[in-house]
Amino acid sequence: MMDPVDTLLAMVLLSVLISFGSSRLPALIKVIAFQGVAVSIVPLFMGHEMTWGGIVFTLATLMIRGIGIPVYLSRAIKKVAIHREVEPVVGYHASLLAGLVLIVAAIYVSPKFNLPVGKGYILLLPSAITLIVAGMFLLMARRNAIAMVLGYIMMENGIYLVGTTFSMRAQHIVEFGILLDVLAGVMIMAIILQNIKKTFNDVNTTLLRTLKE
Amino acid sequence: MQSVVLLVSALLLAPLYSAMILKVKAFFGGKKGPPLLINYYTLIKLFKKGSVYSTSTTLIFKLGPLVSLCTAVMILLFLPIAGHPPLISFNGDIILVIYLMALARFFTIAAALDTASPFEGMGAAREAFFPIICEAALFMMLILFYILTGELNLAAYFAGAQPLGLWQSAGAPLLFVVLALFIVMLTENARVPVDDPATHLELTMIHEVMVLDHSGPDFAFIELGAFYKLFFYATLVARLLCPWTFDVPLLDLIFFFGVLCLVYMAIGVTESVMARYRMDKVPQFVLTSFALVFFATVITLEFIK
Amino acid sequence: MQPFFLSLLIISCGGILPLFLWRRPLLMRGAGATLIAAGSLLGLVDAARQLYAPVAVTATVDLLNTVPITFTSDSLSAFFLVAIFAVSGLTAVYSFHYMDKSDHAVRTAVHYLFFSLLIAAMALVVTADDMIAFLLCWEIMSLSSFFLVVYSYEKEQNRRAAFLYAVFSQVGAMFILAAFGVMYACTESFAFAGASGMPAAIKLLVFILAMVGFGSKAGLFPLHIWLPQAHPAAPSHISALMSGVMIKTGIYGIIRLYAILEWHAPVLGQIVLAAGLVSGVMGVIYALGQKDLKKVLAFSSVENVGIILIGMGVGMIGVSAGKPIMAVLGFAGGLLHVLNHALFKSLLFMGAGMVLHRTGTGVIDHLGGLIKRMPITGTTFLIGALAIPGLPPFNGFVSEFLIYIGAFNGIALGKTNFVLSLLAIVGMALIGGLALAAFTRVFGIVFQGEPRSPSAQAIEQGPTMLLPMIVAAAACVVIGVFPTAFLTMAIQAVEPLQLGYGRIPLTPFIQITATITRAAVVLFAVFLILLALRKLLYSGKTVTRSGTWGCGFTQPSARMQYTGSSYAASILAFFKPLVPIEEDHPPVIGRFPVKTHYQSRTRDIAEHQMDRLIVKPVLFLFDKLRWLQHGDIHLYIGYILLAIVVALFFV
Amino acid sequence: MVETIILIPLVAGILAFFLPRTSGRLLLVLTGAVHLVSSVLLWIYRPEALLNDYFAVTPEGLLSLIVISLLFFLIAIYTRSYLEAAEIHAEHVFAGSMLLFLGSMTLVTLSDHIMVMWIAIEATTLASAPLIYTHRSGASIEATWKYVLICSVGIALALLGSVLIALSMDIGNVDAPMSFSSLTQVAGRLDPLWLKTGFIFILVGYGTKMGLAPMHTWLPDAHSEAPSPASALLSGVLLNCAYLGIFKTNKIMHAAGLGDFSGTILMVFGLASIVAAATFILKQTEYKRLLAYSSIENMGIIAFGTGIGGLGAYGAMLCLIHHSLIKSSLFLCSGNILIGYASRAIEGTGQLAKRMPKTFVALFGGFAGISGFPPFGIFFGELFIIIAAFRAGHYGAVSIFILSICVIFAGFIKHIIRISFGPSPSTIRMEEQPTMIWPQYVLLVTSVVLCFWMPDTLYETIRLAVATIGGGI
Repeated sequence: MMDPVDTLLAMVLLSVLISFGSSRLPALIKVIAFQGVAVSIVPLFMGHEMTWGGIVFTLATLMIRGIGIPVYLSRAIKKVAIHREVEPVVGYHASLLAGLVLIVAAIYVSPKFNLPVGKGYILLLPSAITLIVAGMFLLMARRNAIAMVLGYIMMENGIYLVGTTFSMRAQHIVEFGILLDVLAGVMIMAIILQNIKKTFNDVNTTLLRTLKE
Repeated sequence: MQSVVLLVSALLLAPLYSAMILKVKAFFGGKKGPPLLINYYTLIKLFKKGSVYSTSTTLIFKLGPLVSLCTAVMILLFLPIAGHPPLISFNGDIILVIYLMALARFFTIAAALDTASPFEGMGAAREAFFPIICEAALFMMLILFYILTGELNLAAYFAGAQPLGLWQSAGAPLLFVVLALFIVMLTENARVPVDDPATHLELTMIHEVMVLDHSGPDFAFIELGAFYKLFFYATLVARLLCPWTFDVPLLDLIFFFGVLCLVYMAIGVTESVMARYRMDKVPQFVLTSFALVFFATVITLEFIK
Repeated sequence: MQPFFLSLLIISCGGILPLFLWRRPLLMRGAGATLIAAGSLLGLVDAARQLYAPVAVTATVDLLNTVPITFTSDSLSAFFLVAIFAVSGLTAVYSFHYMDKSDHAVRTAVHYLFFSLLIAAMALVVTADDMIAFLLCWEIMSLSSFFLVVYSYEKEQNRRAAFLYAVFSQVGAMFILAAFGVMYACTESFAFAGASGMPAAIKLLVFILAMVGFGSKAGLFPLHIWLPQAHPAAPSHISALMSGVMIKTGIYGIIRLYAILEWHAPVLGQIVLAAGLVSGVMGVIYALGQKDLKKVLAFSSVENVGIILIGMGVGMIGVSAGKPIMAVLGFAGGLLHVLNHALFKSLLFMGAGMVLHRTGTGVIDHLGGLIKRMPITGTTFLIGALAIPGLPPFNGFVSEFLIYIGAFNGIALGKTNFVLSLLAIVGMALIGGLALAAFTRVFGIVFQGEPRSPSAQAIEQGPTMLLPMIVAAAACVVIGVFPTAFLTMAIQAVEPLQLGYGRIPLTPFIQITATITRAAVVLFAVFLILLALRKLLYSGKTVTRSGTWGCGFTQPSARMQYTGSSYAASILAFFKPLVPIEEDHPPVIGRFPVKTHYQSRTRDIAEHQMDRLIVKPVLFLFDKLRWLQHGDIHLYIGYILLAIVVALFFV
Repeated sequence: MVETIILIPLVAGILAFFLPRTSGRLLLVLTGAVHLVSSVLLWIYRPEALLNDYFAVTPEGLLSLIVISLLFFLIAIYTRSYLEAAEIHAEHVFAGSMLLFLGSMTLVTLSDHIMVMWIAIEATTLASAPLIYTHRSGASIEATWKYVLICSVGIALALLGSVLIALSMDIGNVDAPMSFSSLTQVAGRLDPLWLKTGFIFILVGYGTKMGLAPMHTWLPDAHSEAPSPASALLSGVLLNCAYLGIFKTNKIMHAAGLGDFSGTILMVFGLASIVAAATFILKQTEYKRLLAYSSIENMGIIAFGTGIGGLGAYGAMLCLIHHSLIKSSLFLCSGNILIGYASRAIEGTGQLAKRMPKTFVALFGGFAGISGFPPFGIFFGELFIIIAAFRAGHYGAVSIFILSICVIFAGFIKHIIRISFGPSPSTIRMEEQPTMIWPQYVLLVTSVVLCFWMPDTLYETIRLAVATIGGGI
């Protein structure tokens, strides 16, 4: 029988691949939003004991990740008329290939860690690893600043997955932390983005290479 | 007492011996040459005269002749003449002797530079250069003698039967030392082939050009100093060359002064048959003396083992 | 110990007080010079007293609650203190008039601060009794002397000199620190006392590391590069202080370490002797090739440090070979040369300072004939120039004589030591001859002949500048003629070296100095007799003055005089492989003489090779690495990923 | 009661956003003073925290706090005059951010819970970002962007590390609060594999913030673009805060018996930082970047010393304190120079000794201090670290350490000589007001005093702080 957790995680992995292949910012935002939602609800299906407070917290996270941030970013794009192209450093096909290799590698590596927790869920650890590395990949391989922010969010998703599923001990504080992080971080980044746009008339980060030795 | 008498006789005889060189050279040139007492005549003539000093000079110019004569007399005090113990002798006196000669050199050079003459400067530069190698060679000899005798004073090498002892322990290599000492003597005393006291072109002189501006008694002092210095070296060479002593004191004395005569004549012969080296060849020539002693030391070390 | 600290306090006051008096320059300089000189005098008396009644005195200060720092003064320290305080006092007096030209009142005041700090730091360095105290004072010494070097910072070359000095000081300090670190690793204690129990290999490592560190301060040959640059940059009394005593703290470090290690293996003596030989010979050759008066003196310091180390090396070999006479002669000769060099080098620097101060130039070939207008400077400089090549009857001869006799004792030893002793003797002979050439050159060109440029027409002024020179020159003669008392001091200073001889009997050594005194007296006697004779010969004679005989030239000009460069040229040519000379002159064209020029410059081979082998590759490597910070954020994030991945391999 | 001291600057910071433009200056000084007083009181009385799962007064935290407080107070005094001399957009944002920054840093020093610590450090990033962007130029926005993004990525990794430590508790079946103090007590039962992995993530994460190479890339940009008082804060105390995170985790590692492992990693990163700093200092063209790289070097030295442990850890603590004092003083001097010469380039300055003598004294004193000359405290810090490294037998590492320090010194003094004594442009646009000089002097004098005389309570606190990682003399 398909476990709901693994189903969700499979979709998360798929979203990683799609994000690697998508060339347009709005599409990318939507994919990441979906991913955020999916990751947020994974803990609900894990069978851990849930307090009401926890559920409320999870829901809040869900709202912010699924709706708050995507909307905010979309508006930012519209407001400052940012290019819709993600401007890759590494091409889409190559990225897709890299994504596939990454997922396979993560699945291959995961059992070696021999984690006692989350045993039943085959895809849990691979997804987490994939998300973190894929997030960094987007950070490194996309020139558009918004795409980089999205990469950062993807990375946070991965960490969220680790924090909320492997160890229940710190779940809420991790959730809270990540929420704060993503929220404040993204807001600050968005503000900076607007200023970048204002100053350079573009958010292509190749312009941001003047400070060097 | 004997030492004092010998010292006085050395002080008196040194000019005579130097005149012998002139005689030999004249002989080789087929000339009659000056009388043997020529140096005394010159000295007396100079003593009688007054002096002309260059306006560029200072007190140091006058100190030059004084110090060079002073040190020349000083080194004779340390010299064992005719195998007799010297007036002063102590452990390490030979180092003092070498440095006293350096002191004289310092003042000769300083006096030369005092005149602001480009020629004298040139001579001074050469005078500063060549003796450096001589000193190294002398110290090398000293090392060899020290190995042979374990002593560090002139008396231990040249007094009494000591030179014979040197020959007995070192053997043939000592010949190299005699040759080296001869070369050092020629260099230090401005003789051919290093320097030609009789040349007429100032550019090619070393010692003579440095004393161009001296005159009168000052110049006499310089000449006298030069005679003593040569006498010092010649004595050393003579003692090394003929180390034998006889039990009769008078015979010893005559034998020594005879050999000394031969050494001076050898200088005269060298001057007659050789030409002066080109200036840039001189260091190599002087270096030969160092190489000879070094070679002798190495052989002796093996020999002693 | 109390008078010692009191003297340091007075010296420090001499540094601090001028800071408040800078509006009144005369008062400021007076206060600074007087207090520093007074403090030095007190310190000198105290140190000398201690040498005659040697008792080790200790003072401890607690630092940072945990690290006690200790200062101990034994007779070795006291001997160095004598040299330090003597030169400090002289230079302090000298500074009063030397600094009068300066229109930077505040800068002069600050100069007094660092001047006093330098003296205090030096005095504390030689009394420091544990690693922390030593390094602390060592670094303060470096820092304060840096400021003194950079005093006239308006000139590019002075800034460069200060830069080089700072770098060499710091690198040297780091090597010393490394040596101490290795020691600490073995003994687990900051105290010097326990170091004798270390294994031999560790001792050797410590010694070599420290040798590099101390060598760079002492100006040992390949590490001397800063020295000829820094000395001309600093004010002359500072050069005198630095060259006279500051570089000796490096010597002190080496000899103190030798005492601490208590390791009498032949290898130490061989290292020290070899280093000394290289330094001595190379130093004097380069001294001969310099165009700047103070640079000549600086390179001559390199040479004299070499001679001192030859002495120490002879001593160490003597200890290892079980020849007490040779050991004591070597050490005592080396130590005495420390004092002697302090005296005549500071004398020469003060003389050079007078020349520089009055004429405004230190270029040898622009000067000439100064002794006529600067009789006292000229005469005292002459005494210094006679003392420095070791001519009798001056003090340089005494110490070299002792080292010679020590080295001759080594001739009878086995192979390696024999060769080294032989090299030491021949090397010292060579050094002596070359030094004579170098200093006849300096004295002859600068003080004699005719002025080569209009600026050389200056006259000497400033009684406080002349007095220290006279005192130093007198000291040179006194030590040269009556060395016994000073040799006794030096032998006292040898005792704390733990050579295992107990109290060293003085008689065999005093005999040597007594003969020197005798010979000197005879020399003076002969001299006086001849002087009387000369007087007699000249009585009633006509003495006239006229121009120099020009060998046919009727109108010789001052510019036609032999220059310092040509004086040295033939000797330098002999040593060509060691002293690369760069010449610049156009080839002769055509039959008739045209306007031409000639320039030559000696290039420091150590500087050149260090630049080629160390500086250039390091710069090249780091230049390439600079690419890392290229401004692209994508790669920056890649670095983080890389760091994680690499670090995970450690798990 | 501990929490009050966190709240004071936070409230003041929020207040500053709403107050009129220039009143922020006074507020800065006032808050600084109040904060300093409270820190001193905290030091003396050491009260228990209300939320003692999350907050605690630890010796290392106290050390950092007192340094932060002192620095902030002095920098606030300087800032008042600086804001008058330099034109700054949106001054209330600047003042508010400074105060919030102070609040978040206070939070770091007092937090005892892994996650709270992490949140606090993240908060420092967010609060300081506006400071870097103060000048509103292209370069400053670039610096801010890099700062925020790189640090966020780093901090995210630190979060992962914290989670992994939680994981190691689960695997080791340990039930304890996730505070550093309780973790240190139960460290022996934690799963070593995940603890090690967690440590690495935390080290890389906080190391990014602390400026360890190769994660240091944001640091020179941010420090050079921020206004000098902010740079002084960033370099003087923010780096310490990040170090605190690493230090506390390292304590757990030592308690778990993994001290060798964590020590080795710390030494590797420390050495990398020193070498990196050497690379960029040698041919630096801007003096603020020079100072920034010097901070990287010092962080490397501190990490290296911590990694060695023992005497080295004590040395690292000394370096930490004195680096804060001296480096902030240097950055304040750089502010004077920037105003005076209106150029960031080293070539644009010169003859500081003559033009701005008072600043020169502070600058050179700071330079001497940072290069490890007595009578400044870093001398002892470096001395102890090097000696400890020898004792621990890390001959290779200490050789690299010493050589790099030499290279750095050579580069540094070349630039300092150029600034202080080199040829200068003709006009200087600044008068040296006392308030822009005295804070530097006070900082330097503090360092000198602490070098020769350390109050027992301070020594005791340092000893307690490093005792767990085997530190002490």
